Amino acid sequence: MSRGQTETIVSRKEGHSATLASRKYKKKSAFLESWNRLRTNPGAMFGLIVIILMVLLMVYSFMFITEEDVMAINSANRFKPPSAAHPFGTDSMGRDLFMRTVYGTRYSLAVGFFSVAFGLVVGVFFGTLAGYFGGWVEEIIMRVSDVMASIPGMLLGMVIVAVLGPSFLNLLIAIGVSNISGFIRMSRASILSVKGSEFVEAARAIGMSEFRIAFSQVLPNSVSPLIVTATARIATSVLAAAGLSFIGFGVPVPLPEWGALISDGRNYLGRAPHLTLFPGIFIMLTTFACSLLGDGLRDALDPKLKQ
Amino acid sequence: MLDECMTNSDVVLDVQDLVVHYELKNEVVKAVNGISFTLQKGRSIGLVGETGAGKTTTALAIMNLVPKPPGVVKSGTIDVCGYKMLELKPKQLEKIRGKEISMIFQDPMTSLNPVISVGEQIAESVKLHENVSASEAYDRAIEMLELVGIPGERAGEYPHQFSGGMRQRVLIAIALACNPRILIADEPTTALDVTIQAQVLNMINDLKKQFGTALIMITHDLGVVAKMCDDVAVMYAGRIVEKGTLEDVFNDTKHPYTEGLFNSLPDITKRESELKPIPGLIADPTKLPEGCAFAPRCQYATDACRERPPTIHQISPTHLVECTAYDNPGFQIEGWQNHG
Amino acid sequence: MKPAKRSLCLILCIILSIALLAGCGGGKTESSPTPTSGSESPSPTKGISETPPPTEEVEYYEHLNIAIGDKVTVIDLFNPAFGSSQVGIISHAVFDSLVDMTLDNEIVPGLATKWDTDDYKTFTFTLRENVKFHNGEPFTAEDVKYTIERTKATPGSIMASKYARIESVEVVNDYEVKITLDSPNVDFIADMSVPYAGFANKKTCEADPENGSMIGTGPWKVTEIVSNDYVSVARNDDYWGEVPVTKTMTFKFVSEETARYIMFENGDFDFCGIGSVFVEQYENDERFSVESYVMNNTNLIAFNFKDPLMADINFRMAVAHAMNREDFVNITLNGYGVPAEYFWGYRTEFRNTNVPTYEYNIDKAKEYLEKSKYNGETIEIVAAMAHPISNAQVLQENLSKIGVKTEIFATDGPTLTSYTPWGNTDSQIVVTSGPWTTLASSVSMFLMPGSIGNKANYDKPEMTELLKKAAMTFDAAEREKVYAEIQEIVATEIPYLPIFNMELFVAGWKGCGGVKLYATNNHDYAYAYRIKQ
Amino acid sequence: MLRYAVIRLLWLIPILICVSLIIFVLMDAAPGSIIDSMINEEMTQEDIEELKREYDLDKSVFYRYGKYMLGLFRGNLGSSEISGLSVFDMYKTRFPKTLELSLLSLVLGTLIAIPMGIFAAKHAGTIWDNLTTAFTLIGLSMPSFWLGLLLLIWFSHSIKLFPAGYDGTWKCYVMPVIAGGFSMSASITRQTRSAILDVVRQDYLRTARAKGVPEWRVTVKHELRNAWIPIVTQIGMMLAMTMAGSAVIEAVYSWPGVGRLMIEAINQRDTTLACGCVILTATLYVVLLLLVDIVYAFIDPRIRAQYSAGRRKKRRAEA
Repeated sequence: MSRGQTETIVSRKEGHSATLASRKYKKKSAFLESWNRLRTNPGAMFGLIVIILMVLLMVYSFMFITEEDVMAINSANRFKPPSAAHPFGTDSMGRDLFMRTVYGTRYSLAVGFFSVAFGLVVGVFFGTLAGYFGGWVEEIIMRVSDVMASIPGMLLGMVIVAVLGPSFLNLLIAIGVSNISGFIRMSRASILSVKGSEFVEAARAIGMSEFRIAFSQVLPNSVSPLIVTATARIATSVLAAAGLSFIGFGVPVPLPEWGALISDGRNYLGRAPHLTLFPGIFIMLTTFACSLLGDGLRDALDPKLKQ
Repeated sequence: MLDECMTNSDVVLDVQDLVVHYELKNEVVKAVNGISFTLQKGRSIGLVGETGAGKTTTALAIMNLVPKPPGVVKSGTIDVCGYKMLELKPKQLEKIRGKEISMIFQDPMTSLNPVISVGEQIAESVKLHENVSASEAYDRAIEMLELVGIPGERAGEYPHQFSGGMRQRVLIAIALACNPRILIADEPTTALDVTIQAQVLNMINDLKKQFGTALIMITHDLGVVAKMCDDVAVMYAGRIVEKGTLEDVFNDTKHPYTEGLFNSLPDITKRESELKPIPGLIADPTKLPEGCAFAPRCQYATDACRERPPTIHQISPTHLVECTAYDNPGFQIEGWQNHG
Repeated sequence: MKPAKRSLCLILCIILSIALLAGCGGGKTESSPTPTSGSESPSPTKGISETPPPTEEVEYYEHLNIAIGDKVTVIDLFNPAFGSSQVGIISHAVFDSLVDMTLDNEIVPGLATKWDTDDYKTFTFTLRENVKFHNGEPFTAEDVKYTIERTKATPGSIMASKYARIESVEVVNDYEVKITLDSPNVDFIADMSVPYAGFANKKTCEADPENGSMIGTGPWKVTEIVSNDYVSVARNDDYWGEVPVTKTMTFKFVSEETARYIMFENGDFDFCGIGSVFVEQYENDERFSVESYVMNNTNLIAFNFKDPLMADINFRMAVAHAMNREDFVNITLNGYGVPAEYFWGYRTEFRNTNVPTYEYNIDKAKEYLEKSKYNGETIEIVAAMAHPISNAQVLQENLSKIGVKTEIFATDGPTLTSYTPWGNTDSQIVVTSGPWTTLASSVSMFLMPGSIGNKANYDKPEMTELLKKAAMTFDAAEREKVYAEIQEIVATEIPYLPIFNMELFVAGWKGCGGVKLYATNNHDYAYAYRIKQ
Repeated sequence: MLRYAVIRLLWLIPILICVSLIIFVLMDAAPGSIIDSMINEEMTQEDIEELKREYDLDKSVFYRYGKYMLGLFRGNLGSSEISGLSVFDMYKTRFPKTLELSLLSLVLGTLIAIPMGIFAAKHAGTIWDNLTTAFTLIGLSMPSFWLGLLLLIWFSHSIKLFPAGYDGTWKCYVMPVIAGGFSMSASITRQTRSAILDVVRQDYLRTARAKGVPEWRVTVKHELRNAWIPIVTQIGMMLAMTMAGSAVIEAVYSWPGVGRLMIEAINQRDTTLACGCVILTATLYVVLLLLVDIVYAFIDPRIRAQYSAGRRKKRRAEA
């Protein structure tokens, strides 16, 4: 064989081992690569910074603001406009609005996070079952999801809070339940699209149980749409919680949840607009940050979409 | 109004040192680095080369369809029947595309709009270029379908109801609906299996003869070139390394790369002979070497080849090669088993 | 600039612009008003209740829009839904009662010209003649009998509990009716003077059961009603009494308070109830005239005697001394209110002022707390509706000052009612309000065992005896002595701890008048007018 | 196609039964009942017992549910327990107002959203794209009631341009439509942008351009027609959601819509009214989603093929 060919054969073998090594290397970098792409996306970074800021505020409120500070009524300085002493001014009961808003971050973040987690876990479980097993299982789960979807989210929330009584936990459940049907539909759709692919046949060929395939093989592949939907749902959940509190079905009265703060301030709009202004901005910033982060994640995790 | 096409000289297409780069965020892809060739009325030329040699970019540049944000036409002129394609305004360009010059693409499965009926997609092209009524355009579309071997009554059906081969025929019908002077075929049969491939190629040939259409056949399959083309231009890393009539390039191969291409073809008559593939990988368009792009893989490469851009030698009036090795008159490549 | 940086700064500047825009656009923010100390007598502005000047000199608006404080679901004497807080306003306009009560609690003839009784058990009314219903039907004794009997047969209808004690209604002749009670009731005539003790026409109701009972005899007839939205009425030209000057009126409920004020300022409303926060704003504005009235029912807290700790007098004394009524008036009512020392209604008859009262004294409160059975557990305060919930929060703060930990269960009306039925043991402190009417007998529903209003589950046989005796003694002076004794007991045992009486405000454009503001919130807009300036 | 529609509508019956059961049981479990909102201090225990008998509250919830369902099967939604008005009439007077609001906000929202979405997609990556993205994100993250309040203060209080509540003139529609429509148009813009972005890289657009089709026609005829499916899904979902009447917008503008009717029903524990509203809204919801599916078929021949082919199991790409 001429010199040229042996070289090619040798080089091909090394090339092979090199690609093997690089593939291992590549696996680790898949996550790194998404993080890099996320890091370079200014919007997502802005979102991440705001969310971290909110979490810091929450931690600050856990450490420094006691229930007493937030509830202490002081009839002397009511309706004070924003000033150095009270950056956000004071409300109709003379309580400092800044402290209450910061204290309120825990409710909104908790609602955003836990209700989505609740909806995600329950929704994805049933969605995967429906998507994967099909047949009458799918028909039943989808119809139940239709039933839950057809009851307007706000009404479902109202009835649940009315039944269980106004408490923070019930608000979480109310919004969590209204999230479920969205996740069921989403996870079913992504399972359907992944189910047909070859690696599922391959997994079945090596004797893996249907159940394990569904949850260990098929589900991980639909992770990226899951994450994106979750972040988008966080935004809508925070808004829904604020909406429910606004019409009086949210957290029990004295707790300073942002929606409740706006609801308290709405009667004094002409007189003290700052009461509704600052909680509103906080809600907007949080949901804005979540959506931006959601977009950033979607672009980072799904290169096809990246321009 | 655009002036009528120059009918005196029979050159329908004249491309002079075309340079096209894709400027991405942190790198520049030099896809086409100075391409020049001409095409006479009714003749067909084959652009041959491995993937990534810049064949498709050249075709898109001729149609001025290079996607603007990343793609930039650095220099060069393209003259389609007298119209300066690169300088025309979009309005005028739209008049020429589909009328004077049209193009068919590689993957028939995605090249047809899935939600519009096949007949309508053909009629659309006719309606655009000839002021005929919608129904006349539709009749014309049915005619074209019959021409490409698809029963007319299927004009109302949708692309998902056709096989790959049938869709390619529809694409050809669309391209030739307005009887263009030039047809660019960008690897039309790569996605089809062999039997369908032969049918499609024969059909293109018949239609070419019937309408006198000039053809640019872009392919990496030398067999297709041998069957379809009068002239051949071998492309490597964005440049034409060898250009000439089919006879010149196939039987009097000059450029080592062309030789390598032929050597990596299995020869039915000599089964036991070893295949001689070209070592290494195709040149990276973002980091093109100084001298000849093929030097790193060329067995005859000399230092001269590596330092300065290759010189162009006119072997015969129709045969040209771009290779510094021919600076010394006695240079001969080993040649390859003659395919004939 | 690199594209990435450009989009980041773009997002930031958008956020800032929105915040700035919202900030500065938020309208004027004045300094908070200096809370005037709760003045004893109602504030002097006597705006909208002047009597209308003679018609020749001035020109009146033909149509008036009046903002009411709650929704009107239906106008039907026999429908429970009619009993919303605005029933008084609608009834003054659409219905007439046998007798009327003036602003200073005096009974004047209404549909009945004469009435007499000897044993407060059987009453004979002589009815006014040629009185016509809105659809022209004559008003006769038959209608009185029909209305009373049908109300008794419809549980939950507005007058059902008042007519429950009527044993029989006898039509003597077209214009005379005899009503016999099952037991003597000195306040029966006063009971019949409430505006919603109106009468429907028998023939009309049987002919059109759906809207029959919307036809009344009052100065205004209903032209249109959109449930829970608005009621339009037109003048009843052949009304037996004085005919109003205005031609048509619309009572509309706007749930969003801010929107209501804006519509009032934009002229969409001629009259509008004003929250205490905005009073100063309208009083200083010469375009409007504002009148106030003090609500008769006293806002108070009830201690549930079924709860061991609440039944401990020392604990109740501690709470009595820990309550700073100034805080409640300033915060819940923005300074416009009358701190209440007595459980009694503000202008309820037979008011006894020489009973023990409890001044705000933290040390005394702590003393009593030591003596009480309180050992640090958290006490539940339950309240429904805006003002009580605000009072609950102020109470929570006041009690925390003496070391009593409390938790607020804020909820809505129906839940509170179902949570605190007679004899319940779950509720502890209930923030609610006292008797509405100016009749002393209305106190019984707060102190009689088994009645709904008795949130304190107060059950002392001695008190029950006194209440029964009061209802039986015909002679006023005698009755006063009995009620005085009742007030004595309430003040010493403190089942109810009074907080304040609310001072409410109704504003009208300059040139508005003719409105009678009652302390029971049953205002009379029948003769409202507005002069074109 | 008809068979498919009929099956979907038949599914409506079990859904409605479940929905009414859920609402009925939940409302019954809620503290306080219908009579609690009627009780005033003057009533005695006997009055309350009588009221309980009157409203069958002494019997079990399933008895009442049974009676309610009997009425339902005879097509009568019953009457509101507290006011005796027929539920259907109350819904009939309230629904047009909600419908007007939701249709107006949706139509205006869509008219703004689709061009903007296309514009953003066509100029992806440029400053304009970022601007639209920021705009849509603000639209999605701004609580509609907060926006409603701010509009109320700016346009009604400071500059007396629009009336503060519902007064029948066209002017009173402006603010609620902006408050509701803003977030709707924001989400439709996002959906349009991502739908067009998916399509913009398809090969058949290159074929169209090679045919000499002008750019605007490429966008409208080829790109948009393929992007309709996700856009129509989003619009259908939006419309279905607003059928329930956006409770917050109606609360801020005292809009006599279905949303507020439901809040009142729940506050007064008026089970029949609440159930009636939910059933009517759910029916509308299911019918609307069915319409969206049928519209799919018109847009995309591939989906139409599944119906006409009468395949038993339908596989439409759920959004």
